[in-house]
Amino acid sequence: MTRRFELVVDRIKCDGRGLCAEILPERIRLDSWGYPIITPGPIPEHLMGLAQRAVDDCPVLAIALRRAAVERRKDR
Amino acid sequence: MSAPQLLAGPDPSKGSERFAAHVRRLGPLPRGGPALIDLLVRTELTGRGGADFSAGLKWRAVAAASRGLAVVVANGAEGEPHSRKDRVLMTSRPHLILDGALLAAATVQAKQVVLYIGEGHHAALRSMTEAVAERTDHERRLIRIATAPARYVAGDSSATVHLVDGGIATPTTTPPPPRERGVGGAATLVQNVETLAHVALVARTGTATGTVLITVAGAVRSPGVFEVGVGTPLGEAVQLAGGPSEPARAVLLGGYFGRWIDSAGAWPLPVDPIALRARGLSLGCGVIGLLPARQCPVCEVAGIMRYLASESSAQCGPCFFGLRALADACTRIAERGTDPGDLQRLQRWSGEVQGRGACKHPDGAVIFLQSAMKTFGDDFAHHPAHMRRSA
Amino acid sequence: METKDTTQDRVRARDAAMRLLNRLTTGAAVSAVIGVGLFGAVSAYTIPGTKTSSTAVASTSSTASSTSTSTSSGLQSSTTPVTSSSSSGVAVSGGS
Amino acid sequence: MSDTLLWYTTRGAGAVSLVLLSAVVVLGILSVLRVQSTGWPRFLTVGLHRNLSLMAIVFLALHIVTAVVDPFTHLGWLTAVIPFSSYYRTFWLGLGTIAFELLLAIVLTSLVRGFIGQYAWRLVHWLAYASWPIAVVHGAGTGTDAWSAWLFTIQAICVVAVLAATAYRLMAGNRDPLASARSSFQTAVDRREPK
Repeated sequence: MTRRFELVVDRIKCDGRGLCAEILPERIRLDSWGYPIITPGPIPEHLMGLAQRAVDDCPVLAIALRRAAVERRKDR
Repeated sequence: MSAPQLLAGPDPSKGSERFAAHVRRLGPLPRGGPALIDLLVRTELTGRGGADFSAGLKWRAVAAASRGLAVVVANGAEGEPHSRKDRVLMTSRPHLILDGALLAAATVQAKQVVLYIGEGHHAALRSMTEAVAERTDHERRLIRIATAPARYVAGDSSATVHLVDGGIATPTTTPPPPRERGVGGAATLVQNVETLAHVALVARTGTATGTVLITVAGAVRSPGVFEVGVGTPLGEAVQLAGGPSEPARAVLLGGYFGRWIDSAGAWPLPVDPIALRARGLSLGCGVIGLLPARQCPVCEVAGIMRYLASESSAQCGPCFFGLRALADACTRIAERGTDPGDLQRLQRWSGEVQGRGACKHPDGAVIFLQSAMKTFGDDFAHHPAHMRRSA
Repeated sequence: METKDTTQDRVRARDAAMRLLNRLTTGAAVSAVIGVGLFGAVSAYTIPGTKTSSTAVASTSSTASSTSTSTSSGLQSSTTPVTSSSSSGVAVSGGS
Repeated sequence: MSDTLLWYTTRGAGAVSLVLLSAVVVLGILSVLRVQSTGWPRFLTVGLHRNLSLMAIVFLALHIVTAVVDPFTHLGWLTAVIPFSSYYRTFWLGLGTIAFELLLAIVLTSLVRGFIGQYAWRLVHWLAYASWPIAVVHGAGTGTDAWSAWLFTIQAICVVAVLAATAYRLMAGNRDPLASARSSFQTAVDRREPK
């Protein structure tokens, strides 16, 4: 079993800078007001580098990679 | 219909029951402990604040994380505009609530009990303060009162923790939920005051109370708070309030985070938190609001959406901007008439807002709006331009 | 507005910007290295000042290797303004 | 290696570092202002800000090492660590040491931002507004040729660029679209004792 990760956004910290959606458009798009919408589910292996970059580049540390927990799916 | 339990005894409108009378009527408080948690799980008591979460499971989680440091918050913020039941309970049966809170404290091994009461609820505040003064030294040392700002989100469990901890009643990011990490970092049991009152009775009798408190509001002859048996048909509950004062168009069940039901379909529904959940509905905080047939549902919905938008704590962008955009679109339809573009935007924005706040405020507002658009589909599709005056 | 852009458009824009970032960074690094030589040479050209005496002292005491001897001698000649322009060329190649 | 080469390298690396640091400050301000256009996404500003700051550290290292190794000034390694400890141009070199240490704090905290948290990181990052002017003054005071036309021009361009960016930032105000609504709501539900 490989470790799977998913992206989670801290909605209060997020102030809609939009870097994450620019860096990882494959999994993140912006809503009508500029705040990120994350495609649910684990990040595929080939996108992990960019996902990590999106996390590192967030100016307000509002997005993080968390170990994907299948049983914790209900709280997004 | 089963007899009243919480409001049994002296007339609730005659003020709060004193401690001596309370003990004489119900007997001493049994001890809390793990057995009580099992009892709560068995009797399927659910939280009466609106989320319908199992009380027993919540207590179990807090007890497991407590290590003797947990905090119990009795939530009497009651920020829901039409709800009155928490206030009625606090002003008439304060010792029932204190019993439940103290049982919770003993069961989850808490070091503190906080009574969290809306700062505008003066009678409730006075009643609870007096009730605490009647208790033993030990109990008084355990209990403190905190007042909640009169805002909609102040009753959110993370907001109660934030106020008790940091003095500001805004919701905070979850997870972790308060039951894992709340006041001062300790596991915190945030429980609605009505739920705690039920616990006080369940612990004494060993059986479910089988009742819920409801607030019947809107187009009824004598609106107010009533205690009804679980499973009572909604139509019968409305009769307790004197029945509809004029023909009703629809019922809003569960307050502003609730759902609209066409009145014809509403009357047979059982007032039962679990049964309603199974139908995709929710009793929520127990508000049953009747919309009269002569009133325009679209304008009503637009007004409530504006209120909910203004009650966003402006912490999460999708909630603040999304609810504003939704409220504005509703208001445009209400004032200038239906525009297909606005209807489409309502659908798209609802999807973009849902699930994207730190608390459930945006979700509740979207649930409300979507049920309105379903129940009043024709009204939204063919709304004339008639609400020129802006409210 | 934004919704018109497909994911693929945005992926392409991202990749182009990433390439631009790499090019700009590399460009900055190369310019910075050249800049060290250039500014060093310019300062050598403009103000020999008090350094004339110190170079004489240093050249006797320094443990210069055979390869750098030629460099240092080339620079030492820069104490006279006329040859400083050629010495800057040495400094650049030495720096990069 | 000749000390003369060292001496010129020190100055060359110093001037380059100033240019890099100024660019880093300007880019940092532009990123706060959310500057973007088609072909210039916001992450480009942030990425360049980070890359150039790391590059500036490298050239500052070159600047410091060549200065310390230079036998003429007899600086010694302690000078690079303890401000105002050198006999040679005590004050101006001391400023350089301070500027570098502040910068080191800014860069190191940025590398571990995830661990120390946003609040602490931001607090330290404000030091950029101290580090950069100190570095400029250090350059103006230490460089023997500070007021030669060349170096003066470089310094002037840097100062103008950073001042312009700073002024722009001050005028633009807070670019978080939620800021004012958030603070007014928080005021409404703030029940802290001292008020």
